[in-house]
Amino acid sequence: MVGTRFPGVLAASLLAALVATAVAVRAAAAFPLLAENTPNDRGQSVSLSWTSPTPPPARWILLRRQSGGAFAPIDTLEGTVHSFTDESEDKKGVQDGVAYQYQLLADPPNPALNSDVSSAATPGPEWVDTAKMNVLVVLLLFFAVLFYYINQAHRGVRWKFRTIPGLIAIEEAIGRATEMGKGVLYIPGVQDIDDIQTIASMIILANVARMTAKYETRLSVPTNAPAVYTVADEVVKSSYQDVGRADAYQTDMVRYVTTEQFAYVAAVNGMMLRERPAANLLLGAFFAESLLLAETGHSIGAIQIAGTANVHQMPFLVVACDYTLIGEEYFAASALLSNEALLLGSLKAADVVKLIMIVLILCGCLLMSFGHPLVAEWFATQ
Amino acid sequence: MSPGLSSLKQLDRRWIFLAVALLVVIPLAVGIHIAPVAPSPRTRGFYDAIEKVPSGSTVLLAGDYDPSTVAENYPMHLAAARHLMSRDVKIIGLALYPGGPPLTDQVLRLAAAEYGKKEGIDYVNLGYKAGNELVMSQMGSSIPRTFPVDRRGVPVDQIPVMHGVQNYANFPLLVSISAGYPGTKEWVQQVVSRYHLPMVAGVTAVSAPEYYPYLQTGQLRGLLGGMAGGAEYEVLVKHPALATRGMDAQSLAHVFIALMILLGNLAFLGEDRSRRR
Amino acid sequence: MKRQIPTLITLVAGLFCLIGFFVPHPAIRTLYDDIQQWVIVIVGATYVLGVANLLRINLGQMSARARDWPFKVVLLVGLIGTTAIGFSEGTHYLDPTSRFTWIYNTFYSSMSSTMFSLLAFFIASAAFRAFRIRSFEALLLAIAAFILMIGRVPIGNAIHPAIPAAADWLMEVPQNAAKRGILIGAALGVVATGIRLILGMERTYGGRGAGGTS
Amino acid sequence: MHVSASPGVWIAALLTLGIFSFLYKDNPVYKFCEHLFVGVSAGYWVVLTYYSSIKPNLIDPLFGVPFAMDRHLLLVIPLVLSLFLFSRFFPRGDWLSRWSIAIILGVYPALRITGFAQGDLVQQIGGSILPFWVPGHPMTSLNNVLLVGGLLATLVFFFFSTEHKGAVGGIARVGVFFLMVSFGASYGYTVMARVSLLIGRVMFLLDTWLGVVRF
Repeated sequence: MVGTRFPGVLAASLLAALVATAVAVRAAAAFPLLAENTPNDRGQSVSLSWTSPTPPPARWILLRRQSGGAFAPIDTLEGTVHSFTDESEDKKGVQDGVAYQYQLLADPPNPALNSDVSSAATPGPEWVDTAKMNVLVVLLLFFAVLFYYINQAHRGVRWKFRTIPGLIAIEEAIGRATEMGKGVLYIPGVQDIDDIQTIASMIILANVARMTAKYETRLSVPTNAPAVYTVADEVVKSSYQDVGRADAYQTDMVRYVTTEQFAYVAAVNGMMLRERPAANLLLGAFFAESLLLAETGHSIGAIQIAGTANVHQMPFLVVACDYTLIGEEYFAASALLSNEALLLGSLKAADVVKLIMIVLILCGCLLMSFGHPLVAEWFATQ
Repeated sequence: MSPGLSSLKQLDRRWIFLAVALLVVIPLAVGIHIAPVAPSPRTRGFYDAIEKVPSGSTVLLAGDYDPSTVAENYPMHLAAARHLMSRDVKIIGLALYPGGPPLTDQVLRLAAAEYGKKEGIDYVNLGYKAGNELVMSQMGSSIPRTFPVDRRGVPVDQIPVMHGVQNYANFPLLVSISAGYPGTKEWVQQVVSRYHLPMVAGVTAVSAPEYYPYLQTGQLRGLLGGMAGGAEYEVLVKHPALATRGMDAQSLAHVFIALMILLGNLAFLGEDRSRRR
Repeated sequence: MKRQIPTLITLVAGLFCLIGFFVPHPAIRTLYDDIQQWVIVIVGATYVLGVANLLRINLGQMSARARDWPFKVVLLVGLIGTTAIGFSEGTHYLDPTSRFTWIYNTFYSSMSSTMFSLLAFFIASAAFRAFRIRSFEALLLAIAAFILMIGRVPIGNAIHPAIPAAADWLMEVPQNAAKRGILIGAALGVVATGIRLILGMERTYGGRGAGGTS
Repeated sequence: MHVSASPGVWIAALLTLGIFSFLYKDNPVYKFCEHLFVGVSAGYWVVLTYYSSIKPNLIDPLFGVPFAMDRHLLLVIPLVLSLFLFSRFFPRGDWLSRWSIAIILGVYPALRITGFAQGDLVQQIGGSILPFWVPGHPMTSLNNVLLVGGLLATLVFFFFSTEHKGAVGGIARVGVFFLMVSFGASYGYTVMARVSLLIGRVMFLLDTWLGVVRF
């Protein structure tokens, strides 16, 4: 209670009177107080909710008792509040497995505004968070489809996928570079080797290296991470061996330039202006430097093909390059080139899930248009 | 094609650099006022969400950016701190970007000086924590365990503003000032979707388009995009400062770049008709 | 033996955290929180490892008088100097008046913000030299770029209030539709890659890098 | 015009101009600034990471507090795994660091899967289910049709199982149009971002350093 001049004992007795009046005046125009075990939590928590009468009192005094015990105040709430969670981190709060009852007393005291005594609520933890059922269902559906198709792919099943214009453009660009007797510059992005886009770039590099080996076209691959250098060098060397042109492979084809973003750009732009490659392939994770690389490449008249999943760099690559692989097209291209069961199975699974989603959204919208928002509600997390 | 246009092709790009420099320096030095700043609905959503926060409650203010985007993020961060403190709302600040803590410090100290707020009682800077989304996820279980001490090394149980703060349930609003990863997207994924905490975000212009889908679903109640968003918010908070002042240079530079696109296409019109996409 | 244990750790930690998301019961959630608290520390250690690596590489290049080695000396002086001053000031390292904060404001803050501001110049020159409108798609891109560039600054509103309105509509409807398609596609990719990583089906080469500004 | 007297501001201004010199051409001054920046930021990271993450979350609870018995003892595990990371520096010990990276490669994807599944799949699909006609609001109805239509067309473009010919090809091309508009919007916003960063630096040079104009 607010620090009154009278000693604490007087305040306590005033409170006792309050409690007594609450119990005595049962039939006053009270309002229901709902108490329930807080759902989807780790236990030791009771949730209270009510619709306070209008006008609500200035404050509420919240009383709690264990079944059979005496009411005792545990908190003072603002009058405007209409819900409260009774929990506390240290062990003094409500305990699991014990039944509790609550009541709201108006402060300043006004028996007409007090609430009913709530039904007994027993706090306890839950094993499953029901609010996240839709996420669980979506995930389980996707995993099921994913592993089904990966399994199919491992058993040798192959599906027909659409041609990816970007891949054809890469072959044409290398062919043109060979005719003009010029080189091919392959930039594998600026992320380290653990980035999924860099791994995909290594797969495409393997195919590009096979082509440059066959056509004896000059290939240079500047990297900006030591780990990417070691992997790329390995990929290019084995590609040249696959095509039986191990002799055409030179150690300076793949080079580690530097890790710092702008120093790497300055060095690669320098290489472009000196070596004047006929084809620039920018495939991997790019950030703010994609603009600078694409601009210099454009200024030397090279055919430029770019691909990245970093969508924020797409605008610069689309306008400056001859062809761009947009987001998922980039990953699909590397999956098709790799011909690996794991990647092809995942690609097919993603397609099937997209088809399900398209149908689902269409049905959901049609139902919504006729006034049945059940699909939207199921997706909205509670 | 007229000779004038073809000679444009050999234009050394350093002339363009010079033009950009002049277009930015002159308006800033002279301070001409081209056009008033008109707040957009998204900015009003950000403002209204903070207006709805009951005074005396505590809000989480995440400053996930570093000096590289200070020009865009710092004005919003400062304006939000001023707005919250002017409404007597307590602030728990943190930064999941390594370069963030000193900026959060400056913002909170500057705003506190203007509104007579004291560190530890009205606001605290929890500083940086490694782990990106992991930190956001763990704050849902226990903030004192994830941040045992604040930026100064003071244990949080000795800091008044941290009393009773256990997890996201204690906050009426999350304000995210963000530049990239980790930032607004991760706060929406790990916190708003999981704990249903109302959230607004002030982000760099580069990342703003990515967050419009979150605005449409209501996962974000308001969004400030880039320096222009910051300027609009400064107008609503009636505290025109850093962002507003840059608007003239911003306008001129944008017009110039739009012209460059047109000119570029005219100059190279005939050139690569042959190489269609 | 050396190969199986890491794969096992990834499998157990990954599946446990995946299940832990759906189970609030303390029997699971307590260990779920413990594991995540541990990884917060380990990720912190990987940053220190990264810098230690940088120190090792540059020391090697400096002693071997590799190309540009004088600049490597500058890098090492900056690295060791900042670290020494920082640790000398203990937990007061970020106080407003500390020497470490002075280094932050004078060197780190100034150069970091200048580095990105270079891009304003390059965007202008690329707008002139590398923004080719040679297809209907590129034309759509250019029109949207114009509306946004002019609509998002006060001058747009001064010319005609319809421009900012068009910019708002363009952002809220067509841009939103496409971005949402990309978001959903990317989400499927992340979930597929994530589960393949946890089950050890994905071939990976190394540790996880830190965050970054796009 | 009252030029700043603080040495810190002068050094910062000279470093700023040093980096701008890259615009003229890559030169030793730029290389000096760039390497200094990489060194200072690495040093900043080490000190910050230690005092903000390693000391408060590992060292203090494990060693500092008078040996708290309960869950803090388990912190031996992250301590050991963190030390394993540094085995990379020893020729033979490299495989130990894979254990530490393995737990990261388990926990992060799990967090990503649930975060993306909830934030970007479930809620975005939920937000895309809109009525095609809202009586009395023709504009909202049109917007809903465009929003859902654009999303479906974009998804069809990212559909790889059928050739883009005929009806599917048409829808995919519409999807590309929507994508191009969103790329144009991103272009406009990126221009705004980069220009703002330059404005920020020029404000520093003009106001804090040269004191040309007090704002």
